[in-house]
Amino acid sequence: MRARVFVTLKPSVFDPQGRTIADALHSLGYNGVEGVRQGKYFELDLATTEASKAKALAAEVADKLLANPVIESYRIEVD
Amino acid sequence: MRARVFVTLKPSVFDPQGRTIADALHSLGYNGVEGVRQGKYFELDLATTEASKAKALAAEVADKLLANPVIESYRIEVD
Amino acid sequence: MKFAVIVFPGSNCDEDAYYAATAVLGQQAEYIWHKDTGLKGADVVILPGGFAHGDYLRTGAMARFSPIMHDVRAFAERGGPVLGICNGFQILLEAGLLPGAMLRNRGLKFLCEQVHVRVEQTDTPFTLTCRRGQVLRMPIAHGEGNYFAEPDVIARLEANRQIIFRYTDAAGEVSDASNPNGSASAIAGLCNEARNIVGLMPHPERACESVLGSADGLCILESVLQSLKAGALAGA
Amino acid sequence: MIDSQILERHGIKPDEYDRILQFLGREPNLTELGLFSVMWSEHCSYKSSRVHLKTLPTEGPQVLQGPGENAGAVDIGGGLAAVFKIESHNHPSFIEPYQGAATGVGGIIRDIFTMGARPIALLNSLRFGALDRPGTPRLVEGVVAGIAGYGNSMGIPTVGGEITFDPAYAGNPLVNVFCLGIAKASDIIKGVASGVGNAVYYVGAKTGRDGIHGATMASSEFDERSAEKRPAVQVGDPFMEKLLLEACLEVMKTDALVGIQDMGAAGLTCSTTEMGSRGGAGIEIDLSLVPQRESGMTPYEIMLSESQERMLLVVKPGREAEVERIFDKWDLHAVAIGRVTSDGMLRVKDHGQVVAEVPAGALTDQAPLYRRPMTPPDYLSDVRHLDLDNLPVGRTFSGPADGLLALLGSPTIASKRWVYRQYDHMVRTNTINLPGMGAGVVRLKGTERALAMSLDGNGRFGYLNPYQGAMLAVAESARNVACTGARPLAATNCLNFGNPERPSIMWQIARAVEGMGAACRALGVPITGGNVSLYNETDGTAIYPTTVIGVVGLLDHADRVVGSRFREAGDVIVLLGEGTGELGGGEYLNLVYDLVRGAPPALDLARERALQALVVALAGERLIRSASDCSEGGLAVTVAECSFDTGGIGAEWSIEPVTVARDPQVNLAAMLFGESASRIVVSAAVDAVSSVLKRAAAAGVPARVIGRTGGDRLRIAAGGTIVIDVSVEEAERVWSTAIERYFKKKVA
Ligand SMILES: Nc1ncnc2c1ncn2[C@@H]1O[C@H](COP(=O)(O)OP(=O)(O)O)[C@@H](O)[C@H]1O
Ligand SMILES: [Mg+2]
Repeated sequence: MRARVFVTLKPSVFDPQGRTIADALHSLGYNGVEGVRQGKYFELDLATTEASKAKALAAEVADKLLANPVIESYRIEVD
Repeated sequence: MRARVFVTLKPSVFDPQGRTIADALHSLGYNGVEGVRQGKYFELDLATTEASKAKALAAEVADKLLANPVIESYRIEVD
Repeated sequence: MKFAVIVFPGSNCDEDAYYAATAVLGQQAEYIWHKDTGLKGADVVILPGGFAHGDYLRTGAMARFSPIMHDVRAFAERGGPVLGICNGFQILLEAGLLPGAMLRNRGLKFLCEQVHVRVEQTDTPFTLTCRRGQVLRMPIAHGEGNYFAEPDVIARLEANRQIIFRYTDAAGEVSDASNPNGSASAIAGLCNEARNIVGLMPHPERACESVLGSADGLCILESVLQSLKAGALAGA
Repeated sequence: MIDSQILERHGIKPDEYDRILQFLGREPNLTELGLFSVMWSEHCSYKSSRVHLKTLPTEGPQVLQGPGENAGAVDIGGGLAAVFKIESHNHPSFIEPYQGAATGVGGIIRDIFTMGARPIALLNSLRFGALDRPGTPRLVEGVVAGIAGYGNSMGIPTVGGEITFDPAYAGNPLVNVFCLGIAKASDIIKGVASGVGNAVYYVGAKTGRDGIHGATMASSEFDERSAEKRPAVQVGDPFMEKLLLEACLEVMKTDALVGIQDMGAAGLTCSTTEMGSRGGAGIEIDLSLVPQRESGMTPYEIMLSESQERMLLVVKPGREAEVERIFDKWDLHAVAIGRVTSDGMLRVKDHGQVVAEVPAGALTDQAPLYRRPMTPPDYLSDVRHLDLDNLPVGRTFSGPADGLLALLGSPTIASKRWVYRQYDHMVRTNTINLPGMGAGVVRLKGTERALAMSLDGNGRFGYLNPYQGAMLAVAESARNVACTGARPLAATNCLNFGNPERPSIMWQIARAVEGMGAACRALGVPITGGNVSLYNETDGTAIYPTTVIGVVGLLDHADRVVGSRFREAGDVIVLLGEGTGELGGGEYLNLVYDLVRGAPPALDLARERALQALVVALAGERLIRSASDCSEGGLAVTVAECSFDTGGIGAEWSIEPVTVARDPQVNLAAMLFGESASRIVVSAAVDAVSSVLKRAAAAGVPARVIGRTGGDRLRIAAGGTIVIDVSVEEAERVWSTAIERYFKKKVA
């Protein structure tokens, strides 16, 4: 089954990419876009068929490799 | 209101980052993870309060800038 | 001859291209700021290497919207020779002036080292004076030079002879080991169908003097002088 | 209400607080206490090291700017100045390797262009724990990627550096970064504020709650929520810095500036007070005008924020519009946040309300100064002893060849290509001596000249004898520069030590500074600046006292630059200087016996100076084809390395016997791998050899023909018999793959 992991910078951590993208959008006239934050998105194909197991495994993997706990936090969805 | 844009590499495109992560996970003994694909995740703060408008704006921005149609496709969520 | 060197915010090989055009080739050159309009009567346009807009989001993704790109596009449509080096190549891809896209190097790391590329075609303004099959030693310096295009696109590139440079070993043999970044079909550089727009990942401007380790890149810049002199480019 | 708890959290000692009360004649408010805590911190005030740093030689005809400014500067002829400095980012890099290293590079680059110089080269000096320990590769990967990510994007080539591995750095890796820039000597700009009424401008990134260090907790008293919103980690934005670099250099061309200073450590606080006190002026700013990234920031937070990529400028009257226009061109918005005053105060307002008012001098010049107690560490009496006749059982080798291969494969000695291929070392098309070829050398376009630069420092030597270790670091760095044919001009330094409040550590610092000063005097390379990083300890164990020296040298003729590798088969190999088989503190003892013992190599500074002058002369007269400093791993390793990256030019040579022990095997090891100082291996065309030897004799430098280049093997003879015979190919494979081995299948 598939788990989706969303990794985002912690709220107070500066996101230069997001800011630069927002600036670019403004110069293109998209002033309706007030702010942009960029994160990472992972799709994990997992052998297990149990949602709970999947979630646990995804979390373990996120802690180990996908997210940098010092500046990032993550969210997991499974279906 | 906030729109979330998920940008992923098309299935036909090799994903060096996802592949490297999968290999690393296997070498760490996580054989339950069969595959990893890495994408990008954007949170857009939008001036509008209408979901339909928000979705349309996010789509326009994704087409124009956030995703490169040659290699990427995207999905949008608003709340 | 007059070179226009486009300066995007974050370009950092602009001075190197300028130096190669002026000090090494003895030609005129002008820097052109990305917000300006008009190419100041240049005969050839160089999109230099660097990190336009920090390479944030995707390499070249934001630079393609710079006002100057209208003029570059128009110049190219009139048949003017345009060379995209490294980040300049990435910008040409994002702008749709060349087909395909760049992915992270397969090793995921930025790579700065000398590589060998084989000249596949000589009927472009930037390979005119090279020999077909000639092996050039030039440095690469990029983290995203892993060229990708769908198989049908690659097939069309082959059919139209648009693949201009391929990564090879010193002997000119293509092999997985001599492909530094995983590029499809070992593509290091290509041209558009009209053949006047060329993009490549290696840095010819860094290989114009033997004190820097190689002068093989000279033939690429000398080619454009030749082709302009020969008036080989209708309308340019 | 300031209580002892708050003082402790601000790292302010009771006597220091009394001092504050005297300066103010009243109790400080929390914001003011915050200003004192950062400005009187070790990092900003140098309160423990200053009395010692003052003893360093900082003058010479070539010195245009010594310590005290954002960077030092030396005259390199033709009206040009080389502006350079080193900075440490050890602690941040341990917390977050990528961002810590990246922002370290960003900081040192700002220090250089703040002076009006165009940065043209970067170096870095790195120390990590053993590479085979879990965690180390990931740390190395992050730090190297961070340095590359920032430097490459800036378009400044990283032309060299050093990286060594030792368990002593496991808990405290060292990340020292060096930047060099070029300016017209007449155009050097200083970080001064003067001219009452002149506008004070802020430009660059918006201010966020980044990196408000130890003080974080304290201030959370009055803002609980902001505390957990506050990351100690600063994220670098190389794109913003590239814009700042280009815009600042363009503004500086207009001479519209009185002074300019980057906001590094202690951000707005440090830049305003340093600029004020340097110019003997006061500064008044209003925080409501400071561009802010987050809402609801307190004056405390704004003043102490260490958000990156920010600059403070003082603009000449009437030139404001001009300056603003240039920044606008680069999509940067310079905003006036205050003005220069006459009363010498740092006055901070918020919407017109005074929130802090402190004499600028009290925060800078009058910061506490300590002569901390010093005593030699206890360990010294023990580690001093090295009995080569009673060595423990060590690693056994089937022969000396295996010993050589083992050394070539040890991470500290092995090829660093895996590292430097990630750095753009060619951008700007000036690099004429690439990483891995000894000191980095960049030509100066439009002149005949080139600059050579090298970072060096041996922690083990420093541990065994801080004084000697620092001297050896200066000697090695200058020697590396000289080997390219460049005349050493001046030096910068980074002192990486433990907790100075421990007398044994303070003693190491003092001895190291003495040794550094002695060597710099003798070799004619004054200190133009540097940086001090203290408290590099974990659980009471400190790192090796590590003095990293950066020497900059000048080549009059770029086209006469000499590399460290053999150039031609059939050349003659000459050893300049002589070895006495000193194994103390060396790689061999460490690798084979796991010993860090004995005395570091002896150093005769007069001989060292003569040796360096000689090799510079030989290069200048085109008498030598290669020159390589002999250090870690001794002569055998040095000569082997001369054969690498050459397409396999071998060497056949012989060593002089030495007797340091009863065991002939130990004596052989001492000959091959001893690390005696003041030695350079050069290669010369056959017809040049007699001239080389004549010059050496005239210079009073021992010189001896030891062999020939050629063939595809490394053949070493001792006393007439071949003791080592391996193919260059095999040796080079071991040497070139040793480090990358640890990074296979790792995530970037
Ligand atoms: N070890 C040292 N030897 C000589 N000068 C030093 C040393 N450490 C720091 N300095 C000088 O003290 C001044 C302040 O250093 P630093 O706080 O690192 O400046 P900045 O904060 O601008 O980087 C600089 O001029 C620097 O050169
Ligand atoms: Mg500074």
